[in-house]
Amino acid sequence: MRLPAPSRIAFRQLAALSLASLASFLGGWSWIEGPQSTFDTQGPVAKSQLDVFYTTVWVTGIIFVVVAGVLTYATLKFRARNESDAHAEPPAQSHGNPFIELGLIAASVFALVIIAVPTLRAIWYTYDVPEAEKANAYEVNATGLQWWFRFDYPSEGLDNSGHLVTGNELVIPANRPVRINLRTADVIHSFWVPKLAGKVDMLPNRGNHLWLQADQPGYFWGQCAEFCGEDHAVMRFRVIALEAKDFAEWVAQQKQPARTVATNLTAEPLRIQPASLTFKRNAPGWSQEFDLNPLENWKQKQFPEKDENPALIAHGRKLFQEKSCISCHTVRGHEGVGTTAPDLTHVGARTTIAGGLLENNEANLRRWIIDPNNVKPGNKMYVGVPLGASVMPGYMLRDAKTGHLTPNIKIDNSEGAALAAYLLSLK
Amino acid sequence: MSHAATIDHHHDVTTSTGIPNKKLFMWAFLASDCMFFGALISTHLIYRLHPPPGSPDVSKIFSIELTSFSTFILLMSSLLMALAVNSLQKGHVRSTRHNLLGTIFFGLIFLGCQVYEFNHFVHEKGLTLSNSIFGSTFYTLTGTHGCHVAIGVLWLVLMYIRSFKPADPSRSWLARAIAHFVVFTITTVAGTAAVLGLVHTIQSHESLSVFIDHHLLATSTTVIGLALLTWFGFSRKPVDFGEANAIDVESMGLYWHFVDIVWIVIFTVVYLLEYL
Amino acid sequence: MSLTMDAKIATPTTHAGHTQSKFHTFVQIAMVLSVITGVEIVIIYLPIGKWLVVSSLVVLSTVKFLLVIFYFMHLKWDKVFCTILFFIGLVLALGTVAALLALFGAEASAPLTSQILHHSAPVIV
Amino acid sequence: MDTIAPASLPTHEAPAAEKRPWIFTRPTAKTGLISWLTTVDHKRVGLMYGFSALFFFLVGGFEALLIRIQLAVPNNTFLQHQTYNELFTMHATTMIFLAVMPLSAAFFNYIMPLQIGARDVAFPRLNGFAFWVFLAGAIILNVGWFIKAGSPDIGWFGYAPLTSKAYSSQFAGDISTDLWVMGLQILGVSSVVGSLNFIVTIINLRAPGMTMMRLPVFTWMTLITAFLIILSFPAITIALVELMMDRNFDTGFFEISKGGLPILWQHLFWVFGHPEVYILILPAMGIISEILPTFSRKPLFGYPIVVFSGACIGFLGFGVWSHHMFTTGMGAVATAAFSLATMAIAVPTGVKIFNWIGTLWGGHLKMTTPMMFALGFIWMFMMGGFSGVMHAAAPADAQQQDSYFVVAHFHYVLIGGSVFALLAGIHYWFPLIFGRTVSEFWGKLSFWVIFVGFNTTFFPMHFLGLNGMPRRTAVYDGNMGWNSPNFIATIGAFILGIGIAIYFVTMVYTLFKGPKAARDPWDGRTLEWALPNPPPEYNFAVTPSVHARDAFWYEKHHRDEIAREKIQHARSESEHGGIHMPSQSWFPLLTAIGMLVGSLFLANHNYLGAISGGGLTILGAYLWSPKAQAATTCTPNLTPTAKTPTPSTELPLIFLFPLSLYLSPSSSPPIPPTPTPSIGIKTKD
Ligand code: HEA
Ligand code: HEA
Ligand code: HEC
Ligand code: CUA
Ligand SMILES: [Cu+2]
Repeated sequence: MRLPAPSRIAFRQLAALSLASLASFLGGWSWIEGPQSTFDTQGPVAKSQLDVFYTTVWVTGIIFVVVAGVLTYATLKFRARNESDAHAEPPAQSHGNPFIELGLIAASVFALVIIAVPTLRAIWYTYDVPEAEKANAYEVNATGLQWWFRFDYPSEGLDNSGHLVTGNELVIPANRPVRINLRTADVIHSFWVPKLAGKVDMLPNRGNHLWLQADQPGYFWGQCAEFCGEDHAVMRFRVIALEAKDFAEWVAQQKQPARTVATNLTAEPLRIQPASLTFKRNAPGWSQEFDLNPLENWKQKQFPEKDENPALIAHGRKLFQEKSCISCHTVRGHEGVGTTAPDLTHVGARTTIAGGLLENNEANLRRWIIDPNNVKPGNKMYVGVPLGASVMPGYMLRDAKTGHLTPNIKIDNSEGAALAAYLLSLK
Repeated sequence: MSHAATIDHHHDVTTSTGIPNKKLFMWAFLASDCMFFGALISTHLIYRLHPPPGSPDVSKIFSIELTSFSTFILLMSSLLMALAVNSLQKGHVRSTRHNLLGTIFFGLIFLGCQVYEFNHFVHEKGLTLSNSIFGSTFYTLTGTHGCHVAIGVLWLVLMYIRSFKPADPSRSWLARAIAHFVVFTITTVAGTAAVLGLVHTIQSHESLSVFIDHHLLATSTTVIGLALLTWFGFSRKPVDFGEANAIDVESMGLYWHFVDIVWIVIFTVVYLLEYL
Repeated sequence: MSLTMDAKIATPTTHAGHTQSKFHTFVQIAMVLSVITGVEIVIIYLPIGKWLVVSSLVVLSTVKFLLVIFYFMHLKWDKVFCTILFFIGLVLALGTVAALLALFGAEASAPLTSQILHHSAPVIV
Repeated sequence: MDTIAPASLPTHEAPAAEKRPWIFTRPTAKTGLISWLTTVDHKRVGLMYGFSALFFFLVGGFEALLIRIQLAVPNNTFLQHQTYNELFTMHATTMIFLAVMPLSAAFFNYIMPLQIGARDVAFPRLNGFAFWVFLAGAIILNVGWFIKAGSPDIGWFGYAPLTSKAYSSQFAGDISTDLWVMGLQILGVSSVVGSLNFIVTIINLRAPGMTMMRLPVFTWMTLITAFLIILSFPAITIALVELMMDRNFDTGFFEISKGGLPILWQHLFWVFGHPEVYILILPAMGIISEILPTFSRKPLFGYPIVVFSGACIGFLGFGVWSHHMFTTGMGAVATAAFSLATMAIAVPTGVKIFNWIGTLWGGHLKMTTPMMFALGFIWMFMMGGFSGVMHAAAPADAQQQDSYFVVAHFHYVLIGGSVFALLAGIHYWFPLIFGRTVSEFWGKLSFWVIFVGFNTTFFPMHFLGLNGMPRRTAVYDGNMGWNSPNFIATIGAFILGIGIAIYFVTMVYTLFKGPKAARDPWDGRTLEWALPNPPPEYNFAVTPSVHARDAFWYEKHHRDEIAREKIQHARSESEHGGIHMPSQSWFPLLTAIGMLVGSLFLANHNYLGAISGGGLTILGAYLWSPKAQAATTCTPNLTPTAKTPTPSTELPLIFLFPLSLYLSPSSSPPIPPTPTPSIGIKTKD
């Protein structure tokens, strides 16, 4: 290397430049800090799981450095440097060394013991609510359905009958262990809120459970983590943890029957301007504004919208019956009676619809109600919910023999707007 | 006439271990079959451990007499199988054939019992493949075992026919072998029908003429078939079957005995434990 | 190559020790097997402790099992390797069955719908 | 080597041919399509396995690329959910059952008998049968792409009850899941039959002096893999039988409404599934254990313990299956037990890694392409193994299970492990099998592109998983922090694809145009290198006798002793009638066709058709069995200038079905004289 050739310099600059841009590219979106990060733990269960993970990373990392170091050294040191070297006399034909081998086995066992001890401790800790806290634990049931979650609160009885039921958004008290009974109505699903706890599956004919605790109030992303058919990818949900006081308020509000917006029913329903909604399938269902402060946004949702249109809402309520939405959905206090679909009594107070896929706003609701299949292909509202041997028809009727679909419910743009207004009013 | 019993049946010099290839193959296969039945039996036991609501009362369904009888039959067939191998290892082709026939006979009886049992359970006890999990696991487990027995019987029959292959290579024997096999099958089917008919006739106290009326075809086919089989069996020509084939019969025997020991396990685990 | 129909053994072979008596051995084994089967059937009706019945059933069927494989299937006279080969499969299968039953016997595995069979409990132990 | 004068061998006549009706005349074609369809030669069967496996590897890779395109950006609409689900199901099924397993089987078939000094496997027809059955299974699995029902879309482990009629059949004729069930079932038959054959071959057909503790490590791993196959496949066979019963006969094994327990499927599947992953890696480890000593030019470090650790991995592999089920709520005790058992497997696996490094230590490493792949294997497999240990810690796994962390783990062990080793093996044995030398430049280039592409694809997936991205999701939202790793992974996949393309283009070019390879080009240590390349039909003109672990290395260093021995062997062998080779047969193919027809009908719930397919199978098996003992005798060509038709020159004809009938007789050019072995053999007495 006599003089630094220009090309070499250019190469160095290029390398430096590309490294820098790579770093900014990678660093710009942190790789471990998403809404479902398992590193950003928000509760003791996730935390203890992360601790075990770090132990494994450290132990295997150190072994890796040592073994890879020796491997690199051996490769470099003993490699034939040129052709004649490659054909030289073969080296000594040695066959092994039992002491080295036994020593390495012992070392491996030792390394595994270091991993095993915290592992065992965490297995028992994460399995169930610690004895001392059992009495304090809050119990809810979570049921997986293709492709949404139903949550019910066995301890929050309702006046007339049954207990509180919601869908896709699980509201829990913060700072208190929550024991979740996991059930499924059809195939296997899995309940996973990475920031709060690792997943546990919802298996048919089996009573699983999981416990978690949110150390602070917060808004958490969760997702079904077991392949459950066509829409597994978009079977999502949220967990909202609230201060004890807020939680009690929320429960009280939820126990109320659906809210009715007073109107003069004889008045003509307003003419609705059918906004043209061109749907790009699977366009993002979220907005950046929402993400900035999700918990605050959730709280806003609990109050009625400012620009409510009572006539439109009443029209929507009528359509809700006429279009047979009621056969699957329940709006407690209003008309619905169905139990095979998410309870809509307070759907307006939720931040998401369609299994956590879309942000709950007028445009998205309309989009979903008019053309659910375009939002979530193959969903059961569109093709109907299986009920034992028969099927509760949805937007389409399916021919059992050929699988052919014929339309059953049709919602046009203005009907969609009315239904959306009605559902949004259900706070 | 060559000297018989000159082959060392426990050491084959052409292989590295001295174990004949076919025997080794069969033992490895049986090791695999252990896992096969292990998985089936596990399934059955797991559902016995956790019977879903509405499971039938099993001890009311089973009939210990019949099962004990078929267990005994299978054990005897195993004995004959062992004797068949033993004879052939000594070069006694004819007694090998007799033992093979006996094994086939007992195997068929076992299968008959199973068919009867299934039939009885379905029609009298209302236990079907699909109306309870117990039905599913029970029929699948015992049915799979039955399939093994049926395959064994088929193999035995083919081996029996194989024992008539003429030593003279210029004589084509394939057509004869196929004919032999067809006659064997038809005779078996007809014979079963005839015997069932006879049993039915006796049970319903009808006269023999009624039996002949109804089952003339089956009976006469059986008689003709038996005659033909005897004729097939009376070949005095030298055959290309002898001590050297002992290994073929022995590997077949290993399979047959394995089917027997699987039944020993099923008998205890599936049947007897239900009576506790 | 034996082309004979019914050659009687003339020459005792080098390993003749057992060939002579095998016929009787086999018949005796078959008798023992039948007797054990009979005993098994009687045992289940005896008014003794359940665990005793179960363990004797297990022992008796194991004996039957071993008799068949060692005598009828010639393991006694064959190369040990055959025994090893078969036992690899057998042991793994037994281990798997035992592990599965233990797993399903555990409390965490009780199905929601189960009506646990009280009398099959000893099976898992 | 084969320098014995032909005169020293007495000649003998072939025995009088048996008279038989014309349909039963034995096919005798040595070239052309018929010779391939009726072949029982382990080398040809091996080649057919290899070529089909590589074809399916490309298909599986193509499916992977479609997956990666879909995931390149959030909320992509390139694929529909349903299609995506079909793709990952078929990608995994194809890669595991139709690419990696049969590619291993190709090496078992081709190399293993050569390594133990055998002329063929113990049951040559069964071997041909295993291949045709494999092909039948592959066809059944892939039929779905061409019918209305579509391909299976249930994930490669097909968890019940998603596979039940209620959830996987959109309409009456939706047989996609049935095809999956029957396809796997048939592949199971193929694998078990093939493995039984290998077990008998290795145990019984070793050349004199080839004791078990002298077996080449690849042969050892073949043996252990074969055991794993025969002992683990029954579990999935039963699971599939039960599923088939549920779907076809309304039984209730996994039927929830009847009280069935879907968790049982998981247990039965993983009782098979975990040994299966070792079925995928042990042959790879065997290949690595051949390549490293050859190019380090010294024996494998700690041979006995490497062999023993392989057996140990195989055995322990049967006791850890529930580590795939840590999230199913098994209870703390069971979770803990399986967690510890799984960790224990790291010990024997580590032993292998350490011994490979020990083999390098003090050697003279020749950095050839196979060696690069082998070293790459150690690195990548180690990383995959470490993420495996992270899974084994059950509480940590609660966050990792069914996330992209698992996807990263298993691609590191499957590609960085199995695939790297298989690519190394192809390159390593190419001169032997096809008699041509692969370019080192293009080989090394492909290695580096593959290596870089592979890590670019799969390393980011660790972060995706830990950042909460679940697997098997066709779409993801853009606000989750998963965008850039996914994008990088997609770019990586294409780099990887280019690398693989370079690799295979090089191979195809070499197959036709590559320079002729010298005999024993790598200075090999095991018996297969004693053969001319490509090896003649009967492999060894004279059965070798073995005196040491690296048999051929020993031969090369004790020439006189071996030459004397060979003459002796040749004489005694020809006194016993020369070389007996099994004769070709149509019946393995016929039997396999029967199974294909039967299972297609069964998948269609057409029982009459199924029974007739079964009948065809039985007929095929029956017709084939009386001929099993038959054999043809052939006289070895002991002069090095022999004109042996070689597989390499006519194999491509298989793809030109009708043409080949006309072309084949003249299509095998004479093989030029094999040069005397040269490189690196030091005669030292
Ligand atoms: C070639 C295939 C292969 C191999 C070899 C392995 C090897 C291992 N695997 Fe992997 N695994 C798969 C293929 C494979 N796996 C597949 C396909 C899946 C997913 C299936 C699916 O869900 O689709 C899976 C999933 C999987 C899971 C389930 C994850 C989940 O779904 O939650 C687990 C859990 O324990 C696991 C563990 C291990 C372990 C501990 C090893 C060990 O054998 C690794 C041992 C190796 C080392 C540890 C490295 C070298 C050792 C040393 C240098 C010694 C010193 C080291 C220590 C002491 C730590 N694997
Ligand atoms: C041996 C097994 C094996 C191999 C080799 C591979 C190879 C690859 N795999 Fe695969 N993979 C699995 C086994 C394997 N995989 C399994 C078991 C699963 C789990 C499935 C499930 O969840 O059920 C899985 C799942 C899986 C996923 C997750 C899907 C999901 O969960 O949603 C992804 C995503 O990136 C992926 C990617 C890849 C890529 C990019 C390769 C690349 O290495 C591929 C490289 C090869 C090529 C790129 C081919 C080159 C060919 C050409 C360039 C020509 C092509 C043209 C024509 C055919 C005309 N795989
Ligand atoms: C066949 C039964 C059925 C009918 C009829 C039906 N739905 Fe639904 N609905 C569902 C199911 C199932 C879901 C959950 C879909 C999913 O997320 O995968 C759902 C979801 C919804 C949601 C989102 C709820 C949430 O919390 O995520 C809204 C809003 C809704 N439906 C409104 C309607 C309206 C308005 C109508 C009438 C025009 C209607 N549905 C008719 C079954 C039905
Ligand atoms: Cu529910 Cu995935
Ligand atoms: Cu595993």
